[in-house]
Order: sequence, then C-alpha cells, then structure tokens
Amino acid sequence: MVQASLDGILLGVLFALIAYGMALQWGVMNIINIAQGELVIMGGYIAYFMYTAGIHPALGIIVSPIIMYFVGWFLYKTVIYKVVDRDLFISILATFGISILTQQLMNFIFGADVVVAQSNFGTTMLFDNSVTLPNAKIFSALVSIIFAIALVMYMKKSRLGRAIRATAQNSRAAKILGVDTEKVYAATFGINAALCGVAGSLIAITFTLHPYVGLPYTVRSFMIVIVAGLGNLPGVALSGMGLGVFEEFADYILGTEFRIGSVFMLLVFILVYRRFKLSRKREYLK
Amino acid sequence: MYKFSLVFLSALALLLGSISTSFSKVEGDTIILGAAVSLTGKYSTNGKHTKNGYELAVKRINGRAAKVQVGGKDYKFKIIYYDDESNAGRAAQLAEKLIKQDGVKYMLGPYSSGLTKAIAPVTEENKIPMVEANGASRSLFTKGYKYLFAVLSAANQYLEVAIDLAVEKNGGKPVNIAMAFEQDAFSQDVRLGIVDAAKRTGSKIIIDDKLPKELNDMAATLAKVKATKPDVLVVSGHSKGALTAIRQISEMKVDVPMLAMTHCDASKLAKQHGEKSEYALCAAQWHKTLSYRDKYFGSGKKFDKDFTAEYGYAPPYQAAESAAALLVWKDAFERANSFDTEKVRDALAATDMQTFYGNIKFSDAGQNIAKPMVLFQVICDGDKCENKVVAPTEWASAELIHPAPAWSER
Amino acid sequence: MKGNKLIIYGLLLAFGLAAPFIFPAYKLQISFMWILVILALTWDVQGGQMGYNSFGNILFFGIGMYICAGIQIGMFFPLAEWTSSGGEKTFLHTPSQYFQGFFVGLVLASIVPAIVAALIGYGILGLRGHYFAICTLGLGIAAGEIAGGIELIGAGQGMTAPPWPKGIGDTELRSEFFYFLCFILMVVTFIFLKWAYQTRFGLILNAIRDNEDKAEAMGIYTMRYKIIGWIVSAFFLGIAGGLMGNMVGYIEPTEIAFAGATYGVFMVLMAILGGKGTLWGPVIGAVAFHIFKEGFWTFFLGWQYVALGALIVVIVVFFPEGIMGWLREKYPEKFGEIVDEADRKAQVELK
Amino acid sequence: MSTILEVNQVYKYFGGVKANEDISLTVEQGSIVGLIGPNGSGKTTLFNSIVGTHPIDKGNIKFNDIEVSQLPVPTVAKLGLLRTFQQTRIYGKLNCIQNMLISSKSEKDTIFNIFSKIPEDLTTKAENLLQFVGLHQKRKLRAGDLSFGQQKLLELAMALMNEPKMLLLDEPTAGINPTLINGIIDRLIKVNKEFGITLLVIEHNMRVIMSLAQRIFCLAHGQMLAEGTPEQIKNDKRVIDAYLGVQ
Repeated sequence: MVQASLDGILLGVLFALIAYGMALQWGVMNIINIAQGELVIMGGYIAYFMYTAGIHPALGIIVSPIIMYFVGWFLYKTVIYKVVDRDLFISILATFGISILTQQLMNFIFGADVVVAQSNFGTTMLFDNSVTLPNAKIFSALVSIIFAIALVMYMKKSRLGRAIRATAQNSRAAKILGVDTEKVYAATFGINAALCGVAGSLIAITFTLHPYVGLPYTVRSFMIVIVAGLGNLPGVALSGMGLGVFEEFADYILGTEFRIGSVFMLLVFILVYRRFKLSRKREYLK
Repeated sequence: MYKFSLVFLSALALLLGSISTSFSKVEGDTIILGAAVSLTGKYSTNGKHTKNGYELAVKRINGRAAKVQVGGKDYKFKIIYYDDESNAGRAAQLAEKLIKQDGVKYMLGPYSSGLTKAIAPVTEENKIPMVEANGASRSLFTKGYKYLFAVLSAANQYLEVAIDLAVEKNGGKPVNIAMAFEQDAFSQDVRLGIVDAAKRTGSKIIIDDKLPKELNDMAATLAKVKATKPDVLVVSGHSKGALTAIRQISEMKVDVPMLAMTHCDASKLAKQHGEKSEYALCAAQWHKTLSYRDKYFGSGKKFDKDFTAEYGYAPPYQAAESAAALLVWKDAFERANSFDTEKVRDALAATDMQTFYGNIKFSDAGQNIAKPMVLFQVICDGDKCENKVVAPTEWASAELIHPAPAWSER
Repeated sequence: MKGNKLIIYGLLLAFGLAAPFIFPAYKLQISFMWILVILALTWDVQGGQMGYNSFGNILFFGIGMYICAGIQIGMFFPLAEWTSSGGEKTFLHTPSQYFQGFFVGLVLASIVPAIVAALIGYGILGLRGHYFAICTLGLGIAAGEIAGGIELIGAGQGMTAPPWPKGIGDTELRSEFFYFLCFILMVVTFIFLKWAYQTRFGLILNAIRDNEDKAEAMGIYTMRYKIIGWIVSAFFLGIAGGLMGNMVGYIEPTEIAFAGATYGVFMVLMAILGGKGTLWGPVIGAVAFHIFKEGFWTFFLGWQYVALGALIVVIVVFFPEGIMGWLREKYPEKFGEIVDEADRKAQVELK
Repeated sequence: MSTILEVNQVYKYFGGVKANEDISLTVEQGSIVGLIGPNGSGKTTLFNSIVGTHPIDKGNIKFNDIEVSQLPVPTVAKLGLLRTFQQTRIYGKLNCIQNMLISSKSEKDTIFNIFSKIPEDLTTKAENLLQFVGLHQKRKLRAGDLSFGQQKLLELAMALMNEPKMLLLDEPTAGINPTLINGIIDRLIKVNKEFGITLLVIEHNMRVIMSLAQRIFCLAHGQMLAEGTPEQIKNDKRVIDAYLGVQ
C-alpha cells in the first residue's frame, strides 16, 4: 500500500508536468492538443539518442526541451496558427491528425522497437527493503517539480511570461495594448512542447518508449487539467498526484487489465459528476 | 447538387471498373503468394522481421537453379504484401482483398496471433490454404480450420517447460507461480499453457494479472510479487512487456528464483538492459545453435550469418520461422505437382520435413507437432550478455542457473 | 427537379443492387463502404445536425457487435465454452440455427445499444462542447478496455463469430447475403434520417446545434431530443456492428469492436469531409474517403498513415465545412437561399 | 385587471456581488411595463431570474399564480412566459422560416409528435409573422446572414410565433436603424393590443419607453429605485441622479 501510494505520487508528478503544458496552451490559446503525448514521446527519443550516443540520458532534460521548443514553434507556424480562435473541436481534430502523422514519422525514423535508456541511478530502499523507490523515479519527480516552479516564476517575472498571462486573460485587449499575440502563441506552444520534452526524457529513463504510446499521456494530462480547472496550478500538481495514486490503486485492487479502462471511466465519472453538480445551479460545463 | 452526385456516381463506377481484377494465382513462371504483414503500428518491428524472413527465403529459393518444380516446369515465388497496420480489422479486410481482388490462392500468415485469428476465418471460408509462421494461439487449432498450417509450436507450449524446470529444481515439489500477461491473443494463450502446467504439477498460482495493451508500468503487479514471494514469475507481453518487466524488476529489486518471459530476442533484451536482464529465462521457437539442417540455408548458424549480412541485424526467431514457411510451400507444391488448391492443401497436410528451423509435421489441426520449444537464459560475461540455450538438454549450450541470485548479491 | 431527383435515386439504388454482380471481387469492400456510410450518417445526427461532436458513438457499434455474436452462439451453445475462457471449443450451427440466431442477434443488437444510449444519455448529453467530445472519447476507449477484461466474451483474445453454416451455398452466397444486408441497412438508415430531418425533430436538432439556450428559452425540452437523437444513432449503429462482426468473422475488443482509433475517428472525418449537418454530406464523404483510403492503402505501402494524418489536418484546417458546405457557399441559390426580390416593398412597409 | 407576474422580494448574488436585492414588482395582465436603470443595475439578471435561467437565492416569483422560481427554463416558457435576449439569439444556420417553425409551440412532446410532419398552415403563419416584422423577403436566407437589427426583429417574430401570454423584451430597439424605431413601437403596441400579450420591456431609449410603457420600474445597484407612470419617472430626481451618476 505504501509502495503503491509512493509509486503513484512519483508518477503523478510527472503527469502533472505534462498537464501543466496542456493547461498553459489551453488557457492561453484555447486549444486542446491531442498530439501532446506524441510530443512527450518525441522528447523521450531525444534522450534515448543521447543515451545511444554515450551521453547520460538524464542530460536529456536540458537538451530535449531546447529541441522540442523549436518543434513546437514549427508546429505552431505550420498548422496550429490556423486553429487558434476557432472551434475547439477543430483543434482537437487537427491535432489528432498531427498525432497520427508524427506517430508514423517516428515509426519511420526511430523504428517501432520498444526502447529504454539506462540511467543506472540505482534504487532507494525504505522500511527494511519492503518499499523500493527507483532513484530514476525520484529524480524525475524532482526535475518535474523544479521545472514547474521555474516556469511559474518565469510566468510571473519575465516580460514574455506577463505577455502570455495577459493574452490568456483577454487576447483582444492584449493585442490592442501592443502585445504581439502571434509571438505569444508561438512561444506558448513552444514552451508546452519543451515541457513535454522534459517529461519525455524522464519517461525514457523511467519507463519504455515506443512511437505508439502517446495517447494515454494526452488523456491523462487532459483529465488532470479538467479536474484541477484552468489556471489552477497547485490544483494541477495535486490532481496529477491524485491520478497517479488512483491508477496504482486501481491496478492493485481491480487488476492491471482494468487500469486504463478505469482511468477513462474516472474521466467520464468526473465529467458527469461535475455536470450534475452544476446543473443544480442550472449551469453547465463550458 | 444532383448533377454533382450524378457525376460523382459515374466517377465511382469508372474507378471501380478501371481497376482490373487480375485472377492470377500463377502468372507465367511465377507463383504468387499473398501476405498481410504489419509495416506500421505496434507490431511493425516484428512485422518487419516477418517480411524479411519471407523475403530472404524467396530470394534463396529463386536463386537456385531448380526453383519450384511443378509439372516439370520451373517456377519462382513472388509475394504480394499489404500493410495490416497491426490492426485485426484491417488484416481481415486485406485477406479478403488479396483473395478476391488479387486472386491470390496461397497465403502466408501475418505477424501475431491476433491478426492470424482475424485472417483465418477468411481464408477458411474461401478455402485458401495458408501457411503461417507467427500465429501461435491455441484457439487457431481448436476451431477445426482445414486450410491453416502453422510451422511454429503453439503458444501454450512456450513456457510450460519453465514450470517443469522449476518443479524439477524444487525437488519435484509444487511451486508458487506469479504471472502477468498482456491482454492479447498470444499472451493469453501462453497463460493457458502455464495454467495447464500448474494443474499438472499441482503448483499454485498466487498472482494472475492481466496487463493492458498500452502497458508502461507494472509496478503494482511487482509490488504484489514482492509481498508474496513466489518461486516463479512469468511475464509475457510482446517486446514492451519484456522490457518494462526487466526495468521495473531491477529497479524495485524484486527477487524471484526464476523469471520466465517471452520476446526476449525480439526486444533485444540482453542488449538493451544488459546485466539487469541476466538470469531471465526466455521461450523461443528457434535458436541459431540448434542443429537442424536443410539444403537452402544450411544450418541455423548459416541462416543467422546470411540474414545478418542481408539486413544488418541478427535474426530473431520470428524471421527464422517466417523463412521456414516458404520452404514448406515449396515442398508442398513439388509434392502436389499441381496448382490445384485442394491438392496443394493435401500435400501441405502431409508435410514431413526438416528445415534449418526445425522439423515440420502437421497435426490434423494444422499445428506443427514435430518441433519442441527451446528455452534460453540470458547469461552475462562481464558486459556482454548473450542468450544461451538451457533446455531441452539435448541442445543446451549452458547450464541453467537456478535460483537467480538476489539483487543484493549481484 | 422532382423528376431529376427520382432518376438519381433510381440510379443509385440500381447501382447498389447491381454492384455485387458487376464487381464481384469488390463485394466485401463495397459492403464495408455501406457500413462506413452508416457510421458517417449516424455520427452526423450528433455531430452535424445536433452540434454535439461525439467521439464515442463507436461504443454502440461495439456493443451491437458483441451482443449479436454473443446471442448467435449463446442461443444454442454455451458461450463460455466457445470463447477462450472455456477452451474455444467449436460448435457448428445448422442453417436454421444460424439464421434464427442471426435474426434474434440483430434485433437485440439494435435494442440493447438503444437502451444503453437512453440510460447514459441524461448524464452525458448534459455536457457541452469539448467536454462532451472528451467524455465520449473516454467512454469509447473505456468500453474497449473493459470488454478486453471480460472473460466470457473472450477478453483480449477476442471471439470468432459463428461461421457460415455448411450445406447452403458457398462463400459467394455468404458475401452476397451480407452485402445486401449492409446495403439494405444503409438505405433504411438514409431514408429514416431523410424523413426524420424533415419533421419537427430534425428542426429541433438543428436548433440545439445553433443555440441550445435559445431553444430552451423557447420552451423546448432539449435534453429529451438529444437523448432521442442518440438512441436513433445507437439503434442503427448497433445493427451495423452486428453485421460487421459477422462479416469480419473475428471480434477483437479494441481493434474491431470498439475501434475508436480507426472507425471511431473515420466516422467523424467522413462526415466532415462530405459536409456535416447535411443529409448527403456524410454519404459523399464516406464514399470519397473509402475510395481515397483504399487507394492509399494499396499504392503507398507503409505511408498511408502519414497521408491520413496530413489529410485530416488539411480537411479540418482548410475545409471544415466539407464538400457540401463548400458547394453551399458557392451556390447558395441551389440550396434555396434566395432573397425574394418580388417582395422588396415588405421592408419599406415597416416605416 | 389581474396580476400576471408577481416578483416578491427576490435576492440574487453572484459570489459577493449583489446583483438583485429585495426586488419586488408586479405586472398587470395586458399591460406594457418598462424596466429601466443604468448599466449593471441588474435588469437582465432579473429577467434571468424570472424565466429560470439561474436559481434565485431568496424570494419568490409567481406567474399566473404559479410559483416559477423553482422550474427549469423550458417549463417556464411552456407556461407562456417568454423572453428575448439583448445579444440576439437566433438559429444562425437555419433560414428564417425554419427559425419560425421551431419556435411554434408544440402541444405535447410525445414520441409520435416529435416525428410528426410540420403542418402547412404553420408555414403560412410563419410567413405572416415575418411579414409583420418586415422580414418577408428575406425569409429564405440563413438567419445568421441577417444584420443585427434584422436578427432582433426575427427574434421578436419567433417569440410571437410561440404565442406567449407574456413577453420579456431585452432592449428591443438596440441596434435597430433609428428610422425603423417608430415602426417597432407601433408593432409592440399592436402585439399588446391585438395579440393580448403582456410586455415587460428593458429599454435604454427613453423616447421609446416613455411612449410605450404604462408603468415603469427603475433599478439601480441591484435595488428597486423608483416606480410609477412615465410622467412620475421622468420627474423623479433619484432616477435622473442614477442615470447621471450623482449619488
């Protein structure tokens, strides 16, 4: 039980990092990015290639966000700029297209082999060896927290960060006041991709990589954002950990075969629950 | 709008009409085989192994002076491929397409049991013989299929040997088994084999988990394993399952005397995880050190060398068994001495031959009953880890190390 | 116009009836095409007419598939023994058993999904916009994962549908049988929707799409209509699923039955490609999509998903209104959007 | 004359903001009543409370002696209490005739009625009403393609199509060509007189409201400031102060 909770929390922090990027672009650009998971996996492959080139994959947390920032920027300039300010459904479908396109390209470039990068970080044992925590997981949780805090600071202090927040609140007003919203959007999408890059390189050293495993990460981050609500960053962290723990326990109690199913059912239940709660006020989720 | 739909309709009719339906089981001196393999999707690596295996065998057979002798004439092989996207629905459609539109009369199997299961009803309805090399699911052989022939041993045999070994090492006493299998046709059949073996030896199954297809974390299962301390841990979930299991077992320092898995060579386990994977037992259909021979590839070692030279990587058993499927076809055509599907089918059913991959003889259900499974263990010498055959004993190149040392002692 | 219309319908019907004999090799593919048309048409009830973009309609398709096959087998033999949970034994249906089972199976495959839609409709259709889209996406995927955990229906192993009974005709007869069932179902679905869209029901669906708050403020119980719309979709999807399961012969939880990543998305794309919210749009979209897809699948081995991904992006970003929407923009008069010039003085009168 | 609408001590808060506080008003059957007040004084909130868009925190609202504050929006509408919106709400992708047809009141929503054909005479009625508001020539255009003012007129016609007992109009002349305003006033009076529909009108245009209403209520800061005949309101210092911002 202790093991499951700890595993869940460490996993949840990682989810929260991805969800943070999701919340950012959703809040600022009003876009739901189905290709989020693919960006994560792409970031993971960068770390993996550093590993095969003999560089320690943990350094991926520095290299891969830089590369991924430009990938995100490129995606924005080619496709995403067209779907900002349009119906959310359009962005869902368009990013879904990007998602299957990148999956396939990754399949061609990286091959469909399941790969892992070795961090050789060892394991921490607690309670007389009954609870084991891989250092790689602890490392990834710490890195996630550091990046999340750094980003919050950046949003508060820097000029671009303030511009992003202004755009999120009212893009038209920001535009009138001289904020280059195009640039802000591109930067936001880039930052999101960079966060995915960090998360991806952490996944490379803690789990396995494969071109086709992106979707579960997308769905989880989406779920975390919905539970937490847009713009509620501590909420994102908390609900991320909550989800991690929930998954581990669902796994432990219901059996692993229902793990993914229960995650999706949870999503449905949360949405329906919130719908009924709001309907008492005669409002609806929107 | 109505004019438009009229134009559209005629365009559709034209398009369908213009695609010629060439009924061509044999064109000139070429025998055409059809295959749907996974070039994209989750099985694309193994799909590639399968395709390379087929290709190498075609090349080898066509490269000889006497290719396929039927009715005193010399024929060569050609294979039409489609990409089934690792999707069962797609595979079934493609089988129909191959048969109905490309006029293929002889089929080769796809990769994975699930896809073979999807194709088998189609070939069966159309009475098209199929020799498949990658569908090991037991259910393929219980549905009374008459046109399906599998060169590989059934999935339930994969790890039964491991349980027997564990019992033997335990002084003949029953053992406690923990197992985790992916939710797919193949892995679930491996599971059934273990269940049978447990029944036979009186062993107890204390953990029986199913892993989701989008597996990336099995920490919960392993936590249970840690708590219950079984004698054997069995894991099967294609490449992803094998890699995830080793990563998390080593990280969580789960000590089990015996760890038995599948897909070790397809996932390049020994190379990717190195020492962490040491002592893992793996089931395989074939290993290059086995002493079978034939006149096309010579020995297993020779096949290994040729394949590596051609494709730049060592052949996993998926490639070997795929190559063997072509040898079976050639043999059957020559014995049938005809292109009639019924006659060829009967010839296939009467197959009894040796290939570099192993002996092949089909049961009434189309299952290869002449070849046992092999079990190898990952054994490391310094940094270099290799798969060494440990069972059955007649081909063993190393002694089984049992129990695996605890993590604290490694 | 009226005569033209009849000719077109007649031609289409004749084409559908004659197709299996003109292109015998393509029977199965054309059957699939009709199924795709049904998927697109029923999706459009929600996505196009009602403005609720559902990613979870595949749920009803899968339920129908499992129900139909399960009944076909379970009526005469122990289902548990047919599937992997009991050893995948083989039982042979006699022709009369086969058709009885098939009939009952199809009837239930239509009723059960409809009931499910009614039960979950109240909770889920209360969500709006992308929350509805994501919720239904979750529902579709969860259904596949859960079906993959249920032993009775073969879990992850899947189950085979009963084979065509021995003794009546060959494989050609079988594929013609299924071809005509698919075609008839497609035609019935089309006619039903064509009729339903002309009634008050159709107008109300459109009203919900354009402004649900207004519809409520005008005294329309929108929830009731949303649920009925979903039931209609589920009903036809369920039958389509039952047919599809038998046609393919093998039912796999996440790749055939609850195939959210393929059919689940295709149905959305097809409707958008043709033009959502129109009657003909989904039909044209499905046919065009099918032909395009088969072409790519055949000629661009391995690259088809790259092409599909690019296609999705292009369609969605540049042509969100689809073929019919584009035609409507271009020739609004043909769609009856005209200013009544003869009546120009009406405006003046208001002074 | 009997009372058709009775709002009794209604409170509505949004978080800490008091949108409506202790609002009471009555509307007589068959009358035209005005509701004025500066921006943000809670007029639209009161409309929303009356038709049930959101629940109220305290008080009660009676329509024809039926308590409506607990009822959902469609039920209130079915009782014959209808409202139009300040920002027009029409069904943009449907043409005007279709907009009108949906708006007609259906007797019962049983499964058979849902799939019943739309009767011919309903179309005639819709065309007549469009004629009444001056949109007849545009009847086959998509409602979304109409100008804002035309949409406003369409919304009025749609409300009339529903044959309500009482109509709450939220700024019926906002955005309408000034030359048409007199026409609108005429028509609203006609609606009141000939169709017998009670009107409660929010309006900023003083000329309109003064020539239209028999009684006027004035809201400010969520509270009822004054009530009386147009003459009384015109001369009420509090009202003038509220509009000019003197406190």
